[in-house]
Amino acid sequence: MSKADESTVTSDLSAATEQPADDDTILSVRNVSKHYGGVVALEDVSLSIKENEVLSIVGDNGAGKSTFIKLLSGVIPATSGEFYMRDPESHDLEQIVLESPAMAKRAGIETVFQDMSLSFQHDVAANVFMGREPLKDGLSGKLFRRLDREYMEQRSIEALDEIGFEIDPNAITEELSGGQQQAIAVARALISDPRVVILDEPTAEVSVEGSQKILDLIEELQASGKTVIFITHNLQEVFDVADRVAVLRSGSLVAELENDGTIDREELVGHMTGAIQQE
Amino acid sequence: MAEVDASVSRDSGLGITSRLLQSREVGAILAVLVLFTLGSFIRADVFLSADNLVGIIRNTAITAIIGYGMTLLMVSGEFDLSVGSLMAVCAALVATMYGSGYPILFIVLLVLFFAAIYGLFQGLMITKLGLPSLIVTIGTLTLLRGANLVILGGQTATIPSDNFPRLLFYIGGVLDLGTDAFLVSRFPLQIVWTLLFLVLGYYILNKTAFGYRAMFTGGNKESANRTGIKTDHVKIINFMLVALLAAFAGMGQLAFTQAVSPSTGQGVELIVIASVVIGGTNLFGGEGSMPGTFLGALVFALTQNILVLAGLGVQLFQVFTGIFIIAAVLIEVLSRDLRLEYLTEEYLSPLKSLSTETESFFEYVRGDVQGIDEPLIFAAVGTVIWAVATLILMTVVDTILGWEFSFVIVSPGVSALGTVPLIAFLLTAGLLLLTAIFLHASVKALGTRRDFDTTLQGVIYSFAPAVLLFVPVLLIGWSFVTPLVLGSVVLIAAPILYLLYQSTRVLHEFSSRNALLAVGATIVLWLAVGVFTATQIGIVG
Amino acid sequence: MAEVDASVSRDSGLGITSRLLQSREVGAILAVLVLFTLGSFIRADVFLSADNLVGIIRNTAITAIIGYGMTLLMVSGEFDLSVGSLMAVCAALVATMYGSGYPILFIVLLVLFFAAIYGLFQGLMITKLGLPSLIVTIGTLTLLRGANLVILGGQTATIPSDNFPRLLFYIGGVLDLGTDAFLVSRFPLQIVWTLLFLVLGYYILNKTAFGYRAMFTGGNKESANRTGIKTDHVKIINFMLVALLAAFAGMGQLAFTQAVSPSTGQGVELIVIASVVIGGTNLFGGEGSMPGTFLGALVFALTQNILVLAGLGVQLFQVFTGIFIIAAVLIEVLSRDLRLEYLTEEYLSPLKSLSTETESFFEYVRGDVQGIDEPLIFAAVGTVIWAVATLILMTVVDTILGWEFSFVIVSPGVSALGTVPLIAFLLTAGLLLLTAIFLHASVKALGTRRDFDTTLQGVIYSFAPAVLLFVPVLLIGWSFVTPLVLGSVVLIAAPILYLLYQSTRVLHEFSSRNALLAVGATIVLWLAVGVFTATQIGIVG
Amino acid sequence: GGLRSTENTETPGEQDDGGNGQNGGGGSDELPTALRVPLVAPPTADSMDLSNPSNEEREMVFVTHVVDEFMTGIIVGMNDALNNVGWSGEFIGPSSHDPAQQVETLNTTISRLRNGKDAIATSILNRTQYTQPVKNAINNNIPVASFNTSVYSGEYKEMMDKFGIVIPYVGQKFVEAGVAVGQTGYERAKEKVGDDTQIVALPTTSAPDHPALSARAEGIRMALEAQGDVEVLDTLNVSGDQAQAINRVDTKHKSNPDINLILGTALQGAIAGGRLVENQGLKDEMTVGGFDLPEPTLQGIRKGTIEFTAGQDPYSQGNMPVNMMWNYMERGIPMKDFNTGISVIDQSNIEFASRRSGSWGDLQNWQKQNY
Ligand SMILES: Nc1ncnc2c1ncn2[C@@H]1O[C@H](COP(=O)(O)OP(=O)(O)OP(=O)(O)O)[C@@H](O)[C@H]1O
Ligand SMILES: Nc1ncnc2c1ncn2[C@@H]1O[C@H](COP(=O)(O)OP(=O)(O)OP(=O)(O)O)[C@@H](O)[C@H]1O
Ligand SMILES: [Mg+2]
Ligand SMILES: [Mg+2]
Repeated sequence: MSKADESTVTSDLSAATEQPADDDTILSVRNVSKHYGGVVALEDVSLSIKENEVLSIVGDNGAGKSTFIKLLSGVIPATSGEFYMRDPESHDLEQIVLESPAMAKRAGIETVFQDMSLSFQHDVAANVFMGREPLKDGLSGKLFRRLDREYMEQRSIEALDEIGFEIDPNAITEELSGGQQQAIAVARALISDPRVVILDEPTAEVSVEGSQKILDLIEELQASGKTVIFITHNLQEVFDVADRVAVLRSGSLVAELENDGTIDREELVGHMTGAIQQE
Repeated sequence: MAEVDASVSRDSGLGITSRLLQSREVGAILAVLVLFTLGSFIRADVFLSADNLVGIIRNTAITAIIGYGMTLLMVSGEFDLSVGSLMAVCAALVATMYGSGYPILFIVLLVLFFAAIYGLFQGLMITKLGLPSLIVTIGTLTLLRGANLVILGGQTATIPSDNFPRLLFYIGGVLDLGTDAFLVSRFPLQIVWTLLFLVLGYYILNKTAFGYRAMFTGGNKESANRTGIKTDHVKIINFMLVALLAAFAGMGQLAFTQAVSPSTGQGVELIVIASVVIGGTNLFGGEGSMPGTFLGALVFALTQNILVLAGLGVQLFQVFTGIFIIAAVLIEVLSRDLRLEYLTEEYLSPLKSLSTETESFFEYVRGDVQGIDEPLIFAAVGTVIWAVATLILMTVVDTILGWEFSFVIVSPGVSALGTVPLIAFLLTAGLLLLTAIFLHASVKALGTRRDFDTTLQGVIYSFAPAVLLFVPVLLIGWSFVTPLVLGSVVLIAAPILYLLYQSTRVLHEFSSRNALLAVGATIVLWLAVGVFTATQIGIVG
Repeated sequence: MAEVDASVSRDSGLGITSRLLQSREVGAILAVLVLFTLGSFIRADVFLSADNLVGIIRNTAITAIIGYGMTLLMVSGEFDLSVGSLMAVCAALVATMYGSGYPILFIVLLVLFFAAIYGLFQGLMITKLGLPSLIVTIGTLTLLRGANLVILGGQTATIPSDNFPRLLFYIGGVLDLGTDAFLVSRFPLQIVWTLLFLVLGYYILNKTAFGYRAMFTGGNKESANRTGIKTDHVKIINFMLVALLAAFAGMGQLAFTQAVSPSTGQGVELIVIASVVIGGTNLFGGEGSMPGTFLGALVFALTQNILVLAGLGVQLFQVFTGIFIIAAVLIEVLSRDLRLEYLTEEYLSPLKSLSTETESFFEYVRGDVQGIDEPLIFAAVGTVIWAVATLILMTVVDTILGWEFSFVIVSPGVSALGTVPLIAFLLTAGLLLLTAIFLHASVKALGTRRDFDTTLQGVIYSFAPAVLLFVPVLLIGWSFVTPLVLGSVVLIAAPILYLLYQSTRVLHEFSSRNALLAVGATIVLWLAVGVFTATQIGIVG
Repeated sequence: GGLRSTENTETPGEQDDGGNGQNGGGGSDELPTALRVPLVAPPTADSMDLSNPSNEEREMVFVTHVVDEFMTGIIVGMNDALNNVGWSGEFIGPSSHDPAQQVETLNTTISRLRNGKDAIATSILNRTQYTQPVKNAINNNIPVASFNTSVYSGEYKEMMDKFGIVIPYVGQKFVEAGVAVGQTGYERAKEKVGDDTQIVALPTTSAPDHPALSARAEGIRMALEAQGDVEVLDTLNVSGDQAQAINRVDTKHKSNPDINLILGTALQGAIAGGRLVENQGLKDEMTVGGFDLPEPTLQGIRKGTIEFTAGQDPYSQGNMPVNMMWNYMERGIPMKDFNTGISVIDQSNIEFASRRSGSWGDLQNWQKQNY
């Protein structure tokens, strides 16, 4: 599973801005902080995500994982800090603004949120295409373009099938089981062929078998050239699929570990809980 | 229930009937059917005449046209109470400006522009500042009502028929088809617009990305935002649409009536919202139906027509409008899950066990019945039965024997359809509530460990014989002598008291003595109320 | 945000001022303060007289007493539009029954019992059948309004002063203190009840388990249910409470006015709901404040009083009531997060960059400004500035030089406080919207890849010089000669056009030529509108 | 009878006097009564120097129970009079019929006005609510006149007991006005259909909760029922919405095609009746009449679709109180009742009538700019 050769622990990352981005960096986060009123959810986090890697972010409850994800997906604006992304054409790292979900999407970042963010009273096909409804020519050519409902249904069957689920596209989301709902959220993220896929605890609601499907899916995504950021509380899953692990504690990035088979579970937990302090 | 393509049922393999029964509009369809039957029953010749039907459809115009906009707005999770005032202001602007000689095209464009700006403004205040739309639009409703007064200078403004502008005619005039040429002699053009906007509205809501986004906005704003939908924009556009439609409706109404007064459009907002909800649109957003809204508007138009045909006096008119609104919502909600089994499962079978094996029935209630939902269905069915019995017997006897019937506000005729259920439910509720309160006070004093719900369960099932209440009511209504009335009351009260005793014993796990005491105390309390009432009334009589 | 003890701020270690500023009622407190200042400013001698203040507080009685019940009901997630009609029906019942000779105690008990049954009924329909309370109560509102008509026979019923029942006096009579004995000569007892119910309501909402359960019910019904709270019961009890309070308020009003007419209580429901929301209760349930509701009612009573004192004409009265409602909600919402930094951060600093380094400012906008929220704040602040400037200059010149000012509906006086902002915002919105539409059409034709929002950003910032609009408005208002007016308009328009050119070039990444073309097309379109309007108006003139 | 009681169910006919105390108090065997007016010195008596009369600037406020369309004529009359005598003033009241709110406004206004200098006019809808504010005004040396509605009109003794002065009333009596319209309607209908045809009359109201309209409807009914050959249908609620009214009158006529007399108590009913006549070509069979002179009614009369309407002189209801108040405060002449009566407007006098009162609104706007 492990692809990297070296095991390095970078404990102090505050200098990240100065160091030139590696050639294989796709997304670079520099000195990002997020405060909710007086609550400091993230403090001065810098992190580079490499092209085509699977990066796992771990941390205790309330460490700031979901907050980090929300920043990357444009749901909430950062209090301070910058984001850089590699331009697919010029191959340069260019600064991007992530202040709305639309911006993140434009940049090719898609997210499966912890709460799934589905519209539960609507059906599966509608949820899969939410915010990206396909159109076809309407009453008078381009003028009254209308929804391509057939395409939506057919494509959502396919998309769900690709991740190993069979769900009626006309079923109401509310009436599905937790796992099925999670599958819809994943299918929605994949439908637009993003460059970076972020999954916030995608296995929390699904069965053992379902979890394995999602882990397989992550590998498939990687195989197809995508970059994956993956959050979970299940350390075994981390060891199984991650190339690298970033550890958040109380809003700070405390460790970055290469998953080359040498990560010690105790050590990782130590970083998470603070038993291992930064030098 | 909550499909995205809201008006198409999920399983398209079903027959037309079951598809209809599963659709969002089933309640409105049922209500329209009921009213249609009622209308034909009251005065078929007039009601079913082509002219009258055309008139009814025209009468939906305002409600429906504004309603389409309101449907979209409510689907996206907001609403607007100012539409009635806005429509009046727009009509007033057109009438006064036309009166001062401005060209009609200019006026109409200006008024539509004004409406758009107004909608934009309201939308901005509500989305960007986060003000609650209910309150903001209570404010704008009042403001615009005042503006209407200012514009009209307190007077009725008219569009003179000898200088009637062509454009206004197209917006809401009445086409003269020449008598006898067609089934109808005069055709109001508002009907065309009502149907045109229906098709357009349906298309927008169900067939475009915008419609879907409105649904998502109302369904789960947060999620919609996260997928990049600009929910604020969706809402603002809908505020603008509803304002534009209200302006258009106002101009149409002006064209039809050729007059606009300070009170034009008053109360329209409530009728529009009621129609939209009766048509199956979710009050809290996310789902809606354009055909449903049209049907909802039709419910109101039919109500008006039928009430006039029924020849109700001026004072009952409003009472019945209210009853019809409630009935329509009832039909709309019940049609979703009313099952005939209620009659057998929740009424007949408890009734049977109650009469054949009282004690074990109450033991079953103590053990297996949770809360008061089941007992309430039992009570409701019982009340419906005695109301219907009263209604039928009263009408039949009135028609055949000609005995005059009069009980409180009930007298035979169409109005009885509303008054009898009203009285029946109020009477039953009063009896049950007071008895339950008295009995609970008694068992509490005697040291029960059960709660009020348990007492209520017992009381409701014990009042099963109250289904015979139609007997004394009819006797009173026909002015039979008092002993006869009292006799019938006693005949009903006796088994109730026995059942109360049994239920108290079993449900509260009381000894026979305590149960007797509790029921006795209840009777004493009732007697006290009775004596008090009697003396008080006696003072007058 | 959603604290349980809703009216106590979270951090109790703060000083009194910051505690006040964080409390749920801060909006209502501010609104009351503003109105109080306004009243003292208009006619201090009358406004601040003890009799007048007592009158104002009395005038809160109906709204506040019903409002307390509505607060509880809204906290538990429902509301009731029928309170106005119910209060009228109860008053009508008392007046007519008393007129027929029934003893007053009996009548009052009967009416309260009726109200309880009514509330029970409404509650059952809404909770057990799942009907939406908005629509059901639109129905009952209509029904009861009709019932009131029936009870009163279309006439006004009175309680004769020579046979005024003692009990009714206690409920809402006016105590005669004898002249000069106290500061006030007559003391309405409704005030006592208003305050008593306030304390009681506060206790129930904030200090009892029932209050907490009501909050949970409204906060998250599903979760509340799962923890064993009988949410249906909570709601039903609240429906009964609000009905009882409405009945009580109706009797109080009857006692005070000694008369009840068919239109008594019309529109009360909207005022009550608006007061409750202005007082900080969440429209969607879960949180509320009793003192806030009282303050909300006070806002309305003050509004009425001040409008009468200001001597506004009858037609503007309603316009201003509307404006006051909106202003009160605005204050209530803005008080939560209005910061003075808006002025510097969102207005002054953009303005500075805009004037000193136009191009790089627009580059910053292109790169860093998302959506139109920031530009909207910029536009709003600018509009407020020119509205205030107009208001001050107009008033000062009117007072000192006596020049008469008249612009559309604006003339000096108290009413200008409402009309100037209204006109300012409408004018700005119209200018911005039309320009944005024209410009976007032009850039679209020239092939931009950016969306409407971008155009709007550019237009809004380009209209920064519009803050000087008060100059032409004042010139027009003082009837200066046309050339002077036009000159000032051109002076404002020229920099706007330059900024439009720059913003188009930068934001849409256009060549200079294309940017010029786009702005030119916009000018042409504006000219077309201008010429069209001018000819149309010319037809009249 | 059997078990059914055969008790007489008929109750002795209750005479409803309209509840407004609008009884003229006229039994025929009473002695003729004079219009008694006490001479009470005005608050201005001390400063009054009649040998060298000065005109002080005063304020006179009109407080009404509702501001509806009808009031516009009153406002116009008030403005003219105020301008003539050189006083300022305003007209104020709730937007929907609301005596409680009116009393509130009355109280505030009385405390706002200058004692001994200013004056007030109000409508008085019942005997109880208004007593306190009116007494209060009089005690504070603010003289009171009443207009449009007053329950005290003609009750000399009662007013002297309560207020020590007569509150003059300028206005009409609603029931009586209804009777006049009912009689006129009957006569006009008979002219149209001939003596042999039975009259089927439909009274309408647009606001059943408006006591003045209820009283008019009552009067109409009384007048028609007094005729032998009239079938009076239940009063139809046409609602305040004009389109609704057109529909309802149309439907009613369809279900009862014998109707040949439609009488409205406010504008909606008459307009709807006129519309019916126009659409169905009923000019020769149907008589439509109503109250007041709103533009659509005048248009109907011009076209011949509406037969007549009853003017009740709103102008004087605003004008006279000011003039009488001036007479009182500047010259010490006591104020007295002024009946604004009723004038029938039909095709014979429509031109002048509409030139005169067809556009109170325009006149009001003119006044706003010029006074
Ligand atoms: N909307 C908010 N307002 C205020 N504080 C917030 C908000 N959202 C999160 N926080 C705070 O920010 C911190 C980080 O929260 P976050 O949801 O990112 O944690 P997490 O690492 O995802 O935890 P978990 O594993 O439990 O999901 C927490 O202390 C939380 O209380
Ligand atoms: N409210 C509902 N209406 C209709 N069907 C429902 C509803 N809730 C659940 N279902 C259906 O019932 C089945 C079981 O759902 P349930 O949520 O109990 O599964 P589960 O075992 O909890 O699964 P998971 O592990 O994915 O949470 C599913 O097929 C689901 O579609
Ligand atoms: Mg999380
Ligand atoms: Mg599950």
